[in-house]
Amino acid sequence: MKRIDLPLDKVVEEIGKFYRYDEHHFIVINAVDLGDAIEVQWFFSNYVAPGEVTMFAAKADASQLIPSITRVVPSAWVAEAELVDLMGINIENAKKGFVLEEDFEGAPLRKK
Amino acid sequence: MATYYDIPVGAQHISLLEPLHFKLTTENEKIVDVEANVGYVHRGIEKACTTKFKFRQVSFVIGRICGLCSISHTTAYSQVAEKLLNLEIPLRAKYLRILVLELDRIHSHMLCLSHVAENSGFEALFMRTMKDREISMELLEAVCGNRVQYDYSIVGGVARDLRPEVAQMILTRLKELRPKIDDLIDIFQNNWSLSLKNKGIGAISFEDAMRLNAVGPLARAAGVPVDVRNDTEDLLPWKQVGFEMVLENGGDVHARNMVRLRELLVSMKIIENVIQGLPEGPIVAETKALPEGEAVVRLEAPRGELFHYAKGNKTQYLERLKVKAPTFSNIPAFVEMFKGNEYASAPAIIASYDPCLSCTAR
Amino acid sequence: MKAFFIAIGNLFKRPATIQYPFAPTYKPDDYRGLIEHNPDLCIWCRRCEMACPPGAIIFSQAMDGKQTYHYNRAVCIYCGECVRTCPKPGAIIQTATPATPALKDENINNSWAETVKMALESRAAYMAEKKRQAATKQQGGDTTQAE
Amino acid sequence: MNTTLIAIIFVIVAPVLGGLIYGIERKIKARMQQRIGPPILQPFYDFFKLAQKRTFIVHSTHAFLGIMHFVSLWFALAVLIFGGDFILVIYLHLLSTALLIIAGYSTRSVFSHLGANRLAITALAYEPVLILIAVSLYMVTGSFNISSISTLEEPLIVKMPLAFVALLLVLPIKLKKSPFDIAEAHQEITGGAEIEYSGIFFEFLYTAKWLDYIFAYALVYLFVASNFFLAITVLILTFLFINALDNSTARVDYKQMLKFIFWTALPAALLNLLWVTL
Amino acid sequence: MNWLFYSLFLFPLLVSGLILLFPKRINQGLIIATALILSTISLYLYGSVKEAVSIQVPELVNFLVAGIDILLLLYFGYVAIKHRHLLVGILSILQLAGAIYVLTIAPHHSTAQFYIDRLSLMMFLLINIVSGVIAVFAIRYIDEENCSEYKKKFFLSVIMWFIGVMNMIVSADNLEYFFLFFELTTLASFLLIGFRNDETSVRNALNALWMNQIGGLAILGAIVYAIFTPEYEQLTFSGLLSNVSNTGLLLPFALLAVAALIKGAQMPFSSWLLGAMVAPTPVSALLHSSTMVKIAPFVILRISPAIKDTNVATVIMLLTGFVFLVAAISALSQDTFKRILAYSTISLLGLMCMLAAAGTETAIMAALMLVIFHGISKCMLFLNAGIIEHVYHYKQTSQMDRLGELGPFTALAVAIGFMSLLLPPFGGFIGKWFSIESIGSSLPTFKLTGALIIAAIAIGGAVMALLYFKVTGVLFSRSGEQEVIRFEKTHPLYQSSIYILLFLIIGGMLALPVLLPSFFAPIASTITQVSISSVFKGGSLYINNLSLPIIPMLIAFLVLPVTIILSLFIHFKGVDRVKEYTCGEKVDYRFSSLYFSTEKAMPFYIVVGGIFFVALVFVGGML
Amino acid sequence: MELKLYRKKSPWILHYNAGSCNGCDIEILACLSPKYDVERFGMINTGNPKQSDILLITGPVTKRSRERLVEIYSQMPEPKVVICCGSCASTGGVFRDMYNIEGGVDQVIPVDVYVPGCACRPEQIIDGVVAALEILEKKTKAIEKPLRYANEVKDENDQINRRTMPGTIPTK
Ligand code: SF4
Ligand code: SF4
Ligand code: SF4
Ligand code: SF4
Ligand code: SF4
Ligand code: SF4
Ligand code: SF4
Ligand code: SF4
Repeated sequence: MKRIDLPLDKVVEEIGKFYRYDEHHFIVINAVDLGDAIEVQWFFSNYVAPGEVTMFAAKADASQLIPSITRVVPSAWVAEAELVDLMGINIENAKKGFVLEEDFEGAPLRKK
Repeated sequence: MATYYDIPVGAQHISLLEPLHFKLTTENEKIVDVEANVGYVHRGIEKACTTKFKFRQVSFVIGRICGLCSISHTTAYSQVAEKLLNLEIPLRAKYLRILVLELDRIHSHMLCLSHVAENSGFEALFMRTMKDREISMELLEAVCGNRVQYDYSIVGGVARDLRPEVAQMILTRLKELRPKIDDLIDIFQNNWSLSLKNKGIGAISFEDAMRLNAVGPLARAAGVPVDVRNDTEDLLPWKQVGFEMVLENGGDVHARNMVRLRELLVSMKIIENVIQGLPEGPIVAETKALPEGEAVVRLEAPRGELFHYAKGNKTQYLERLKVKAPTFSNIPAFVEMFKGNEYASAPAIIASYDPCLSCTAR
Repeated sequence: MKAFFIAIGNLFKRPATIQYPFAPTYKPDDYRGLIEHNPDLCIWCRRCEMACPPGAIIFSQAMDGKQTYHYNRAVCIYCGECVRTCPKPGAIIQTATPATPALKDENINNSWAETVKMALESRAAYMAEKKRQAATKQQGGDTTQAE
Repeated sequence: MNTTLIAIIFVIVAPVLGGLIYGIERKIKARMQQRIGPPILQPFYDFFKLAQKRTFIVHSTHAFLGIMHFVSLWFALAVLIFGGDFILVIYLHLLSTALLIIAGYSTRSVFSHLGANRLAITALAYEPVLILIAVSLYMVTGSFNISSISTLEEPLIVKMPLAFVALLLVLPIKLKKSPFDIAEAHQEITGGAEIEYSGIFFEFLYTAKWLDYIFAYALVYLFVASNFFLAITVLILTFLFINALDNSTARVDYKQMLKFIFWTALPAALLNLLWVTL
Repeated sequence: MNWLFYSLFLFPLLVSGLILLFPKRINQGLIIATALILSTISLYLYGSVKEAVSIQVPELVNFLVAGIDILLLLYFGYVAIKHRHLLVGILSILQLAGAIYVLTIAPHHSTAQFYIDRLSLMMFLLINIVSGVIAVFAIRYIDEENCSEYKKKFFLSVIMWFIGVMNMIVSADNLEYFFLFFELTTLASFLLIGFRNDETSVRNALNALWMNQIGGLAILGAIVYAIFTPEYEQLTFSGLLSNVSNTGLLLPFALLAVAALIKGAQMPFSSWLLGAMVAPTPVSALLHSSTMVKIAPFVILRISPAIKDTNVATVIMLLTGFVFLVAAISALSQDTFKRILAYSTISLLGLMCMLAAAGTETAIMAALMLVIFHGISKCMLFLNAGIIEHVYHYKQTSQMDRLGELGPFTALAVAIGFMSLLLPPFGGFIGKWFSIESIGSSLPTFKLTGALIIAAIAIGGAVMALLYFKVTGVLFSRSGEQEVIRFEKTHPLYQSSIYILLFLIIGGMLALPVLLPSFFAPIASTITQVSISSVFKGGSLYINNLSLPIIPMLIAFLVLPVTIILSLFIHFKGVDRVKEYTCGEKVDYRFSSLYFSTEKAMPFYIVVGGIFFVALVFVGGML
Repeated sequence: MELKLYRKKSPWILHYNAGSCNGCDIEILACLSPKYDVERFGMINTGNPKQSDILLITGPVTKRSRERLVEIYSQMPEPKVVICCGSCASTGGVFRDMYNIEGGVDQVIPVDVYVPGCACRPEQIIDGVVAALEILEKKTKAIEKPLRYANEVKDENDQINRRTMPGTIPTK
């Protein structure tokens, strides 16, 4: 697994530069609650070099608006919608209610 | 003068095994819009795996994400945990994992095929496929001690060894299965009404499958060569046991059926190779270490790429476990697939795509 | 239309149905069925309880320290982990018998919650009792020492 | 007088007979799928069970129309058995379907509506074929009366083989059998127009299905009426044909069905009509 | 006696003039009175006139007719200039030239100009009673319309005047007169369609104008041909008919049929009738039910003895059979309520013309039945459409799914109306049934045509039934139920007109066993000149050698309307109500009615229809 | 009345997945397959609550499923029996007290038969159905109320950690 750390505002740009749909396969977006911040991780695998997984990671505040990569990776909306629910973070254009009821309080995967 | 019907499919609908809800907007039974709602199966397993269960227990819980490819989940989890523990498992365990994974693929594919048949309105074929599938169920039961939840992979290896008489039984029963599968291939390919219902239905192009990052049989039916078994040699020796990728083009229900059917043959071959080349040795590797760091694992579940991410912090409890299901990746492609098809084909499309919610929503 | 003739042909074949429940079905000898506990062999280490993912095993403790094993077949997921972790072979085994259905009267869900509560309380009570005893003993010790 | 008595008895026992056919059919179907299947009397068990369910309806209009569906179907069957005017029989049958269709529409249930839509479409598919067969019958016997068949020396099937083929092709539609069971289509619309019925009210639809069996096989019988042994053989063969077809095909969608019927059964019936005319 | 006929012709014209002068309050009474008077006269006439009557009008009238003719055609020319419509212009000029030519060369025998037989009397009944109801309805309807007082009066006046013209056209014998009346109806349709005077209205009005002008030209052609054929002495229908047997010349009939079929909006010329939808609803009611379009079956019925068993009849049957089928399918594809009605009119007109062209006794009877019952039912449907539009503000069927709860009476009336058109046991259905049995029974004569037509009727009939379900289904959809259904109250004029029509429909159905032998059979026998034996025996009606189990049929099918109506009122007690099954979800789902899209097939229909029309003229000329 | 006998002979089933892992669902499906063929007992999978007698539920009832479950249950006409298939439907099983589940079907609707097993074998399901048929025969048309959780923990502070106290339902 290759890890690339990025500042949050660079994410879309970098992924845009990196992602070719005939070369890379978008896997999923993940987030980890580190306690003081949330680390958002974008995973890609590679058709050309099989077995290689690239992870873009960026730290974000819980309240911060996280840019959506749906513009460059059209299939990413599902992953984003899920994260919004489970992690309780804000992602551009992603709506709540994908897996949890809309009136669910809090975010289950957060530490507090 | 649009006259639209909004047809609800799910949460409870006979053509669905799982609770998911589609709102299909149709015009003269032609689907023009789809709205999918999937969160019915969300139980909160990811959270529980980091707070309630110790990392060794997790392999049993994670299997309960899904009954259909519980083995894929437990294997993927075990692998990721082993990575965190820096543990190399014995080769025999690897082979046994492949054995169960492939047996499971057979049962899963056949279930899916029978479901497609049923949802296309072909009850007899459903029955037939289900009948033939029982062979794989019996084999799995013999190997793992349970028909559905195998709990076979555990952190460090596999839970039980393969008894020689079971190995023999597998070989004989598979021989029995092969002609049945050939028959099924014939029916799926040549039946007039089934091809009316399946050919050209729910098609997705190569381009779209690529663009929307489809995985699994769905992608392979559209000609996209994605199969994790092809990519990862480090964790399980796929190539050694004779894995071949199956590709079709057309991307429709029929192509997906064909991919599945031909993969059955490949799986059977793999199983035979595994049993013949099964190395001797222990089946578990013991360690006292605690998980640390982060790791990812990809594994080809019957429905496509399964992805586990885990992060450990040197305690009994993991810091984070993320499971990405094949269906999850396929949802964008799926929504596209419906449009322009008859409502009558919708159940067959759903079945052929095999929405796996239990691990999509977890 | 091969399927057509297959359908007709099937009329003359024996059905594939097994006659369950009137006839037994195939089940491997090492089927993962009900968990059985053998109090004679058990060393009451409670490892099985700790290992059990859903918490289908719990031990209650009487005031004399004697533990009782409780098990709920409808909570158990038949994973066999308890057997694997048990340090004493044979103390807990997995039989090949599948569980029988439970009826409403058995109140299998809610009664288990009560059992668990009872067990935990009894253990807490025992612990408290032991602590108290220890304390009194200590106290006693103290007093003796003081004496 | 004697024949009338027989006809009356036959009409009265028709549902029972239909239930039996249905039972046998379920058994045969199970055997074709290599299962044991339910007991032959299963439909009657279902019948008695349904009678004791708590009654639920969506609204009275809907429930009432369901009952009338059964009644009018029985009536249509009676006219058929008594040898009435064929066109009358066809329209009476359409009428009973119409009641079910309106019942289907009368609820605000999507599946019920879809089922009613599809019922209407299936009616569109088989109705013209039956009418053409009726007209051919007229050409052969000189009367639209079904009873006139008895005056024929040789069975009708000799005169109208193509019409018989057309009938065989539309029978699966009427009996809601694969590949044309679109009106019921469990996996799509979970039973269609009958979905909102339950308990005793569903009973009427359930038994109406039995009547449909008698109706369909009576139509087949018309073609072979004059020769008893031929009749039995053809009926059994038809039964087997329909069931084997049911068990070897997937359900097509309604457009494919219409296309298929309009390009096969309808021309066949038309050709037969021309053949008996010219 | 003749003065009664004159009063039928002229009284409406007089009233139409008076309406313009009188204030609104008086008009209301006037129209109701006129409607009553006209209906009474037509009823009386039907009862008393047994033999055909020929009326010769004073010479002076001939000149009057010629004068009006020219003026009218000049007016069309003016319209063309005003709206810059080239086609109308050209056709006007052609017509004018033709008309003048005819007037100059036509031999003027002193023949009867009017000929009134049972057919005309029947048409009188239809026109006066049904149109009377429409006129009464229109009083209220136009009152709710948003336009000037004068226009409202004008509207009512045109309706009355139209009734007068219709009365004349069905009794015209002289072809020149027929031509004039034909053109006058064209004018009436032009004025009424263009009534709202907005862009679409004007466009559709012009459209109607030029199409009908082609019909006028066809009549002129027929006249000219007849003039140049020495065998035809008289330019009258009766003259043509009595001479056809020894000449075998069919072109004039083919041309007349063309004119008729255009008025009957058969396929390539269907758009004018559809365009008529823009006018206030009573206009549609008028055009579709009792007047205008009924000219088509009327003319074909008139000429049917001449064309019977000829190729002309074959072509007409094929054409109309085709139209019956495709118009029914097109109706299914519509969502606008009035368009559904319009297409079903076209379709049923096709059926009527087909039966008229077939010309066998039973077929003619079927055609007559359809003419009458279609008139009544369609009228009621259109009036209901008007009510739905004005009171409930719905235009699309798919929106009407609450109508059953808001206006149960209207919904019921629509349901019955449709049923009476398409389904047993109403006249419309019996007509269709008759048609199958009659064509079927004369298959040996019609052979291939017959078989094709039977197929067309069979499929078309099923499609029509589908149409019925489509509409009724929406009307019947309801979610809950009230203990008692209360009918809504609409304006008394609305209600009374609907009640009258409902009475006619149901009465007609119940009286069918009487009407068939004693009303339709004599009329049919006057047309075919063959005496029709119709006897009742054991519940079956034997017409010549065709037996129809009419009584069992009626009794059997009474179940349907009774059931459907009853189903609305029935209330099961002691039974629990439950929600509809929606897969466990609790959301409301949209649904409406089904339709097939035939947009793409429309050009094909038009082309095929056009080919048939050309073939019709061609075949007529061949012989 | 002897008619009650026939209830036993014609149980029509409805299957609902209330958030299970599919394991038990596919076993239910297997019951319909030729090998087990429950149609022998007259069972039909109707897919329509209004015509069903037996409700087969799998899964621990997730929050989102709950409403739907109650809805289809209430659309089934009495007499009806509810069978929950699998450990997780019976008690929540391994999912007991995860945050998004209700902890067993009987917390939501009344349950008559619990079929343990993870996954329950088709044989166990058949046993369960056989047991259910006995109950079905005795049932009346009375409407039943669900068991609410007997000793539900009311107070947030009362909640003992799951690791020390398995089987507690967290407060809602
Ligand atoms: S696959 Fe068939 S039997 Fe299973 S739930 Fe669907 S429709 Fe029912
Ligand atoms: S869709 Fe696929 S995973 Fe879901 S229930 Fe059906 S077979 Fe199982
Ligand atoms: S991919 Fe489907 S079958 Fe596999 S674990 Fe996930 S839900 Fe189950
Ligand atoms: S850790 Fe093991 S030995 Fe120690 S008290 Fe706990 S169970 Fe007993
Ligand atoms: S088998 Fe698994 S679930 Fe059952 S008691 Fe043992 S550890 Fe617990
Ligand atoms: S782990 Fe074994 S020895 Fe220890 S308490 Fe459990 S059964 Fe007894
Ligand atoms: S739809 Fe198919 S599966 Fe369902 S009842 Fe009808 S025939 Fe059987
Ligand atoms: S009991 Fe086990 S196998 Fe069955 S649904 Fe629940 S978790 Fe899955």
